[in-house]
Amino acid sequence: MSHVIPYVAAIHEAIREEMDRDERVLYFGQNMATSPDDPFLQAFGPDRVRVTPISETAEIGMATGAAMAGYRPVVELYMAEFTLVAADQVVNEGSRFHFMSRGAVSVPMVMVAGYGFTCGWAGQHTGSLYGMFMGVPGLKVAMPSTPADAKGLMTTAIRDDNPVLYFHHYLLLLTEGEVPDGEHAVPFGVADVKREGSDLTIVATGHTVHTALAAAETLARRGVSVEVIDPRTIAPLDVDTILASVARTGHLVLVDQATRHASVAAVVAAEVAELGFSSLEAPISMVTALDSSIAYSQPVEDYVLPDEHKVVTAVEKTLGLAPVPA
Amino acid sequence: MSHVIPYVAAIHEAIREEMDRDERVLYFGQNMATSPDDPFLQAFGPDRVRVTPISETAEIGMATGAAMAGYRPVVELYMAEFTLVAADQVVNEGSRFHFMSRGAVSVPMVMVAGYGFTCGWAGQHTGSLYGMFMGVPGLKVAMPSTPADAKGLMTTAIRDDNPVLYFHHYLLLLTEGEVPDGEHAVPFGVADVKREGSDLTIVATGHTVHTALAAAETLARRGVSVEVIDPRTIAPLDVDTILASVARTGHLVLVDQATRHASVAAVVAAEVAELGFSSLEAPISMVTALDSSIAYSQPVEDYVLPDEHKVVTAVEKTLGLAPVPA
Amino acid sequence: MVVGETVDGGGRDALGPERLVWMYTQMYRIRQFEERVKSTFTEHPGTIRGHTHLADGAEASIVGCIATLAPGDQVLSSYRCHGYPIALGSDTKLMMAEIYGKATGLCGGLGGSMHLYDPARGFLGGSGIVGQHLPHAAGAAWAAQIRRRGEVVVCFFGDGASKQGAFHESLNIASLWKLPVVYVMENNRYNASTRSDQEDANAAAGEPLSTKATAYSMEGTTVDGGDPVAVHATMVEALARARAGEGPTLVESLVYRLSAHGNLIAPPGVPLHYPEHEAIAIFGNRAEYESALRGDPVPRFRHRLVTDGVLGASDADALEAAAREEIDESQRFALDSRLPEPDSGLAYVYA
Amino acid sequence: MVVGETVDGGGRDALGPERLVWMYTQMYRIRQFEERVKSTFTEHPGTIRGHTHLADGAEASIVGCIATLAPGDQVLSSYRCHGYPIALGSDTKLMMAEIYGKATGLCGGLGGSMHLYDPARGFLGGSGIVGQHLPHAAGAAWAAQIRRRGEVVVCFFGDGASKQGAFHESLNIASLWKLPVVYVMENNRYNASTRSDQEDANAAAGEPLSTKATAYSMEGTTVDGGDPVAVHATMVEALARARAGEGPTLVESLVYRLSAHGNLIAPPGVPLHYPEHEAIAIFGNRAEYESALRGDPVPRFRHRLVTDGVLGASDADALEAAAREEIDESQRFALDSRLPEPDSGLAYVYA
Ligand SMILES: Cc1ncc(C[n+]2csc(CCOP(=O)(O)OP(=O)(O)O)c2C)c(N)n1
Ligand SMILES: Cc1ncc(C[n+]2csc(CCOP(=O)(O)OP(=O)(O)O)c2C)c(N)n1
Ligand SMILES: [Mg+2]
Ligand SMILES: [Mg+2]
Repeated sequence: MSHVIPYVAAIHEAIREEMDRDERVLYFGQNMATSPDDPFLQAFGPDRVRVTPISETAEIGMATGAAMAGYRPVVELYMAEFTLVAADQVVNEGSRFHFMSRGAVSVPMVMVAGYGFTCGWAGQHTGSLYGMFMGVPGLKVAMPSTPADAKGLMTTAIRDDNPVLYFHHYLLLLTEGEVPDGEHAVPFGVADVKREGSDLTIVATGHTVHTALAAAETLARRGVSVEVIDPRTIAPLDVDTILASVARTGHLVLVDQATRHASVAAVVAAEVAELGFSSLEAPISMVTALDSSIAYSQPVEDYVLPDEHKVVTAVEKTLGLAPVPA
Repeated sequence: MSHVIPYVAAIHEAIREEMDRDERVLYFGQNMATSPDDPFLQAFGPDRVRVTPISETAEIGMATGAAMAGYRPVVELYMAEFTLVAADQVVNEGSRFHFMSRGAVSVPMVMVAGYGFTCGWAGQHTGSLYGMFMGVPGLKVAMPSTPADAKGLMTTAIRDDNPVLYFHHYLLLLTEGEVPDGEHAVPFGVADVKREGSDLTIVATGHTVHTALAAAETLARRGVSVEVIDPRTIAPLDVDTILASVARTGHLVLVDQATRHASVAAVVAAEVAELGFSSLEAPISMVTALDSSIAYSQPVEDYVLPDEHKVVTAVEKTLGLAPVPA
Repeated sequence: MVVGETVDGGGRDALGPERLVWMYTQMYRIRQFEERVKSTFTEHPGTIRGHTHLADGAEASIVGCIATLAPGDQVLSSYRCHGYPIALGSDTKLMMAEIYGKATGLCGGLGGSMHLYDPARGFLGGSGIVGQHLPHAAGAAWAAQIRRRGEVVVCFFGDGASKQGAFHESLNIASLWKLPVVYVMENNRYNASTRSDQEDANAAAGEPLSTKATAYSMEGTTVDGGDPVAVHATMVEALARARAGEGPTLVESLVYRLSAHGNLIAPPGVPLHYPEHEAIAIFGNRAEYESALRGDPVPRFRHRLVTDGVLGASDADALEAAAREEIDESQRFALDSRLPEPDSGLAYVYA
Repeated sequence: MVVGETVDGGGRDALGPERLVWMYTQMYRIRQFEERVKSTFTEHPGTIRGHTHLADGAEASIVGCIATLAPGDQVLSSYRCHGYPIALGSDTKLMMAEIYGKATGLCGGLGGSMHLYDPARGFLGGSGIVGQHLPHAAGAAWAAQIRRRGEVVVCFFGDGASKQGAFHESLNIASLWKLPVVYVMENNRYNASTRSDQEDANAAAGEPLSTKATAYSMEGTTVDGGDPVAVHATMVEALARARAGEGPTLVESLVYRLSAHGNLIAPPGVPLHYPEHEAIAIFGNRAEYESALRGDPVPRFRHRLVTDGVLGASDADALEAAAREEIDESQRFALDSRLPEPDSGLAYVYA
């Protein structure tokens, strides 16, 4: 059985259920639980649910410290960029401690942040920064594209014994979808085939999964069968599922909201160029954001972002199809 | 004519010459110029040369502000990791301002940091983090591998009208090399072919350029001709020179001190998998650090890093050669 | 064009009747502008995107500060940045066009509400990441110190921003280096929907936030930000200290924002608008909000000028009408302007 | 094993003769350990890699603090982290082996000198990035607050670290939330080769660095870190306040490090060693250094205990000899141990 809820509600459902299940789970961050009738505060009390000042370094660092001392904190950071003022705490503290202590300490914590709010938030709030964090040993990175994955990946993130960066997508917050009833945990490092197909593989993350699915639908009407894979976690990255798909389709298009050289697309392309080279019948094609900050004004914002048309064009080119006139 | 100096002296030579040439150039950072007989302080005085507290956010931010107000600051940051406590200032402030202001302001500044100090500095000081910064629009990233490039890239960095992250390599500091006399500027976005070859192309950066050259030398003795390319700046990245080389050799090995998914190697592999696919006669091979923090103890440190043997093995595999018994 | 060349604060002049009327005019213009931005959400839905933050309630503080500036001085602020450039003389047509995302905007539609720039008038921009512009101000002040022309940098930020590490690092260096900078904390008692006493140890202990200056062996003072003359007097002292090389000041200016933190945050499709102020929406404290409304600094200052005989009621009406007309015109200009070319950003990624 | 279960500070006991001798013993052990680390550079070149930082000169402060702790309490520190675990009861054999990069080391050679961990004894580790462990301490203190067992976290850091934003953010929250944490700033007057007055606005103004506590409406105090009894008394008060839920304290402990900041920094091939102290090497101020040497807290405390009749001279000699033997043995253990297996790190990347 399942229920239909928005992506944002799915995130909260997982946090709430894990807090119910395990009293070591803490939840805190800015501009939350400021009024006594906040539902989390009411359910779990001020020991476990707290509002913080605008102090990301302290917030993430405190999650690290509380984790070392036996708790399982979830720190709400809002926009992905806000992690940048505390990037050392994200990549160079908690993620190293288990290693440096040869396992004497561990740091189970979840950092929740949203990204890619491309609807007029302009240069400093719209970034797709996940690529920066995907190659950090000791750190895991989840990027759900559906309400079900949003819930299931959060559940797993909270139960994981390592620091996890959980990136939700701002444009997906209100998207509704089915979420399985009861306990729902999506394993890390297991990609999901969001649509099966035989002619070409698309790998996409977050919001661009939907762009890819739309393109696949359009192409299906022309008889082109596209498989769409969502890695769901980019660290660990499920390369095997991608390789297996490319082994069947022989063609790969990557879609990514990040700029080309900051993208998951580039990393996937590299893996396939090394491990799946013999399967490839055509060049890999990357549909990413253009190398630009994101502008405030809509036409300029749109111009640099991947969209369905760009994906369709890339698929046509990769398969050597004649473009359909617009 | 040229002179032979260590890499670190080449960096300072460039800063000194640019400060001589242009009085808007400032130089500051931690633990420098603390005593009155510091040579920079003596040459340029306390207006332009200053020691700062351990405040990277303020240091980089002040460079940004001074740049917007008409100066050309060079901020000395020591280890690359120290930029992490101020990553917002590196990637989300100065690098956006020219864009967001539609050119009304510009931010000519150089952030100098060293990386990859893999000689017992352990988990938090040995990182190869450059990959994090290579896909940030508005930001340029230089990574010299020789004293000549160290000088020439610093000269160009100071003259550039954008924020530049200048990453020197800690293990190269005392390496001596020829540096052209007089003004010496190395253009950004122009890769250097450090060794010509016809059988296979290696792209490497920083310290691994020397690993690649050593491997090329070893392989040359076996009649294998390897071309070694150093991009010198990873943003902008000179993809054309790499593609041209691969078009001749048909084979590509990438060497990188970073972990696989944080590497320049992955980005280069992706570019070639898209733009140079038809030239490739074999899978691209990446020789990177293993997915681990860097340990303190030497055998564990060595184990995860790329070395000559790993590069030779990758070349052999790529060319389908029988390995030579060790 | 030298940065700050045309700053128009008139700061070297005494605060005679003419300057007082100038101040009221700027306050009124800012308010008109802000109200027009706000009403755009209902009157022209979809025109403004993303997040806007209004200065309504802070006009007295803004103008009291800017009125102390002189050519060559510079200003930096957070994302709540509409008021400063207006007082500095920026063209409200270009500003409104920017907020409407038009090609004719101050930044060609690339910046938007949070990122206005007008360096010729000394406005070095609004940064969207809390606290991160405080070091920029220190850097600009270092430049001013080296130039030795007696120029000063004024940096506006919120009470919430003083909990960011960048605040601490910047104020220490500013004091240590005796930089010509004045840090103006606009304490509006809220960081979005968090009350100061929920996030600030000084506020929780009932102490003013200017106490923080002690940690930097720096001058710190708290002023009624609803009174432009009091703000002006405080700033005159702070600027004199800065210009004389005696170092920075932390000025805590007590204000109250009269709108919510910003417009609703939502993905495309959901109509954006300004919700009720957090005092009401979150804390159910209507009394606090209404008392702030009664203290609204704009009518309060008009009343004072009229009562003191500095400004005749009909002159006040006339200048208000002129301001309204200006903003009408700005809005018309913004509405009529075209959107930028899709590829117009690419030319500005690198200088 | 619960974190901090076996903390051995004996903090609930009064400071009678036995405890005083215990304190001196720990001070002497730490000093012996540090001297042995230092002499390794000349006697066994190449054995120690990377960067080490010694606590010599700070032993009185370290032991005065640790002696106030009780089981369940926790300690965090910077990279200058050899002294705390020794006082907390960690095995010096395992510590020396770690610094020598051996498989038998406290962290199997994965951590090294800057990153010792012994959570069973309450030592949560040394972080190498300046200031970044201050929030970890606040987080651990939040955990202690929730556990409600009266446990306290003590966080050691340097004077230089107080210029990092993390200091500011952590102290504000610690005070606001009344966290059971004591922040002990070991003010050794230098950040590497920078004097405090060159980088700290309080120091430049001639004010104590504990002044910074004011910014957080927090208790702040300065103590002679060369006197373990004075440090102990200050800490007893601070811990009582913390355990009672009355909030954190900033303790500025005035010390002087007797070695250079750390060993020489150089690429492989260049022999590492300890250069002269920066007072001499950079500032040519031999007098300052020699006066600090004369005040060396280890002989100073011995002299006091002997003079006060708390410790007989021959008992002192005996405990010192025992400590030397312990460290001889630790060094032998470390030298004789093997290096770790090359792939031994991979098992610890993820928990
Ligand atoms: C580093 C960072 N963290 C969080 C935010 C989200 N945010 C934007 S404005 C704001 C409130 C700031 O409050 P204050 O400094 O008092 O300024 P005000 O908005 O009241 O003028 C917050 C938390 C941000 N922009 N940057
Ligand atoms: C964020 C950061 N910046 C710079 C450094 C380099 N660094 C290591 S120790 C040190 C000096 C610290 O001084 P202080 O805090 O007084 O501690 P002390 O070494 O004197 O005990 C510096 C600058 C660092 N490790 N981290
Ligand atoms: Mg506020
Ligand atoms: Mg110190």
